[in-house]
Amino acid sequence: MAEFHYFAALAILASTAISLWRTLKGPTRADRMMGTLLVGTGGVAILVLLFLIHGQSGVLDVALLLALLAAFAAVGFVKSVSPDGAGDPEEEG
Amino acid sequence: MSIFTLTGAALVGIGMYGMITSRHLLRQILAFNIIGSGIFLLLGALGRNGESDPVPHALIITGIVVALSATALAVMLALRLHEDTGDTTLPNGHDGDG
Amino acid sequence: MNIGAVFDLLLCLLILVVAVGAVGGRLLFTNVSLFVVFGLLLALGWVRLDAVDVALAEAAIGAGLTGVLLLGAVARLENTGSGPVRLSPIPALLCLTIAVGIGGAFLRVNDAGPRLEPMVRANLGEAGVDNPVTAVLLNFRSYDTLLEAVVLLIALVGVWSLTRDACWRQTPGIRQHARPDGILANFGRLLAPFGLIVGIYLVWAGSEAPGGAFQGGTVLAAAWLLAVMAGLAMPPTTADTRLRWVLVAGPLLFLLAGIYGMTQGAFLGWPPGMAATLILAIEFGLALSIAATLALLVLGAPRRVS
Amino acid sequence: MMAAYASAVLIALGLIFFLAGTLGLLRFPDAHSRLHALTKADNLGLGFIVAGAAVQAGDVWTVLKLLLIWILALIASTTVAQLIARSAAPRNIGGEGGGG
Repeated sequence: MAEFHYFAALAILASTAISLWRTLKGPTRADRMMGTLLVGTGGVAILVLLFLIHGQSGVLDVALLLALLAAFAAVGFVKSVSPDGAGDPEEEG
Repeated sequence: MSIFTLTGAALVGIGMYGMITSRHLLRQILAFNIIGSGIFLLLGALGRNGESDPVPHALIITGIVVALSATALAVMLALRLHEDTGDTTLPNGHDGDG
Repeated sequence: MNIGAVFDLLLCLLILVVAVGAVGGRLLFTNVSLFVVFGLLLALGWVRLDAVDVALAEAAIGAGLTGVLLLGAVARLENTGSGPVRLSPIPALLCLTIAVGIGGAFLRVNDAGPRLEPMVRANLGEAGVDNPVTAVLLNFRSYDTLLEAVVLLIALVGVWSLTRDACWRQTPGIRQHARPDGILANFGRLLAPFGLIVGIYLVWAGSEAPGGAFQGGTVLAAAWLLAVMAGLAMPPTTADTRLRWVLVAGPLLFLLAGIYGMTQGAFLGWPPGMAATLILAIEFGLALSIAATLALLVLGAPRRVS
Repeated sequence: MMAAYASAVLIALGLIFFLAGTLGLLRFPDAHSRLHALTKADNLGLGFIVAGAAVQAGDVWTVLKLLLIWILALIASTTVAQLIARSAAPRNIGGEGGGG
């Protein structure tokens, strides 16, 4: 079973690696962000699989923390695109 | 786990290269952080042939937090320099060479 | 070659590729994006190295707080020319030599040398906590941790000292704003309390499982920053007395506990019966101060929007 | 044994969605359709993998934590997708490089 979990983790890692192409190539900032965000979700999924492999409950805490901090970083990404770097894309002007 | 040792060593090299060749302060800050991460990895992968060793782990956690505070200070210095002079690079060394 | 080793190999390769992109990429925004990915991948690496405590710290700080700090800076530095990074052979050769030298040296000592792990395990019974990393941080090597908490404060003093006179006594950083009741504001309302719970849980768990004041404090900082970024909370001004007490509370409590230890035998030496209580009290005090300090470090010196 | 098979099937489904997400991100023609593909795929992909782990879990606490991880990712990606869609709206599309 561990073999299969490793295989799954490997496949997700490879697929997120490929999605980094979007971060590199763009063309818009939104595309670059999407590439990064997919790596974040992929990282959480890999951690869940590593939890099954290693069997330590702490690994699940890392997954939880990463899910939370990825959301936080995503807000940072979105804000950095606004004109003064502190705004909200929903605001007018 | 020698692969992580090699990765750590390579990260130190990559970070140093970035530090030497890029003039933009923000890239230099990134490079500095990559050197730091490489050193943490060298330390964390050291002598891993049995139980994992809590002493280097504690040191690395301390190091990560200190790296963040140093990064914050460096970023704020760069921002202030940019506000005052409009530059994002340090003045060239051999201008005032004496 | 088993499949676990293949996973580690791909992970390490990716870490290196992302690091190259973070220093060599043409756009600052891409550099910083890749640096966030770099932190995330390193956290996976720490899990593979059986260092879950470190993985927590790296995920929270490397991929979270540092990312937001740098993204804020990118937004302000973006328009400036930065010149393409070119490959220069001499520095490249120099760095390659150094990397090969370090790698070789570390590979030679990897299997040798005394290890401290048996000593930690032998004394864990008297440490007051079951998590060996917390035992090292807050008992066996508590000097380091006390001084580290002070280093954080000094860094904040450094950042604040960059404030212009006209901006002093204002709120740190530039004013964050968001549409009231917009998506971002509601996101903050939902996520910030969640971060608060996870942060407190991590501090609490640190005694027996991976976690502790640094990881928990970082999550608390992120939760508060999220509320600030979503326009829900206003940071206190740099002159706020209550804020200053929060900043020094952790180190002060640590120091007082250390002096109490001195009356019982040694500075920062916890009497075995008291160790668990003292460590838990210090953990919560430190987590509060670390959270406030880290969040203020990310926000930076008070600035006016130009 | 049943649980192990169910888990494997769920994880395999999760994999397919992750791969589909990556494919969409690379192949779709514009930012908005890429965003659409991405959020669907990574939510479901993570959901199936979390479900695959949950059917193997030994205690309620683990299941609860797994569920929490998925809900968190779900809320985050939905919100962030909307915000990114706003920032990718036509008036901001020129935000590449030194512009803006």
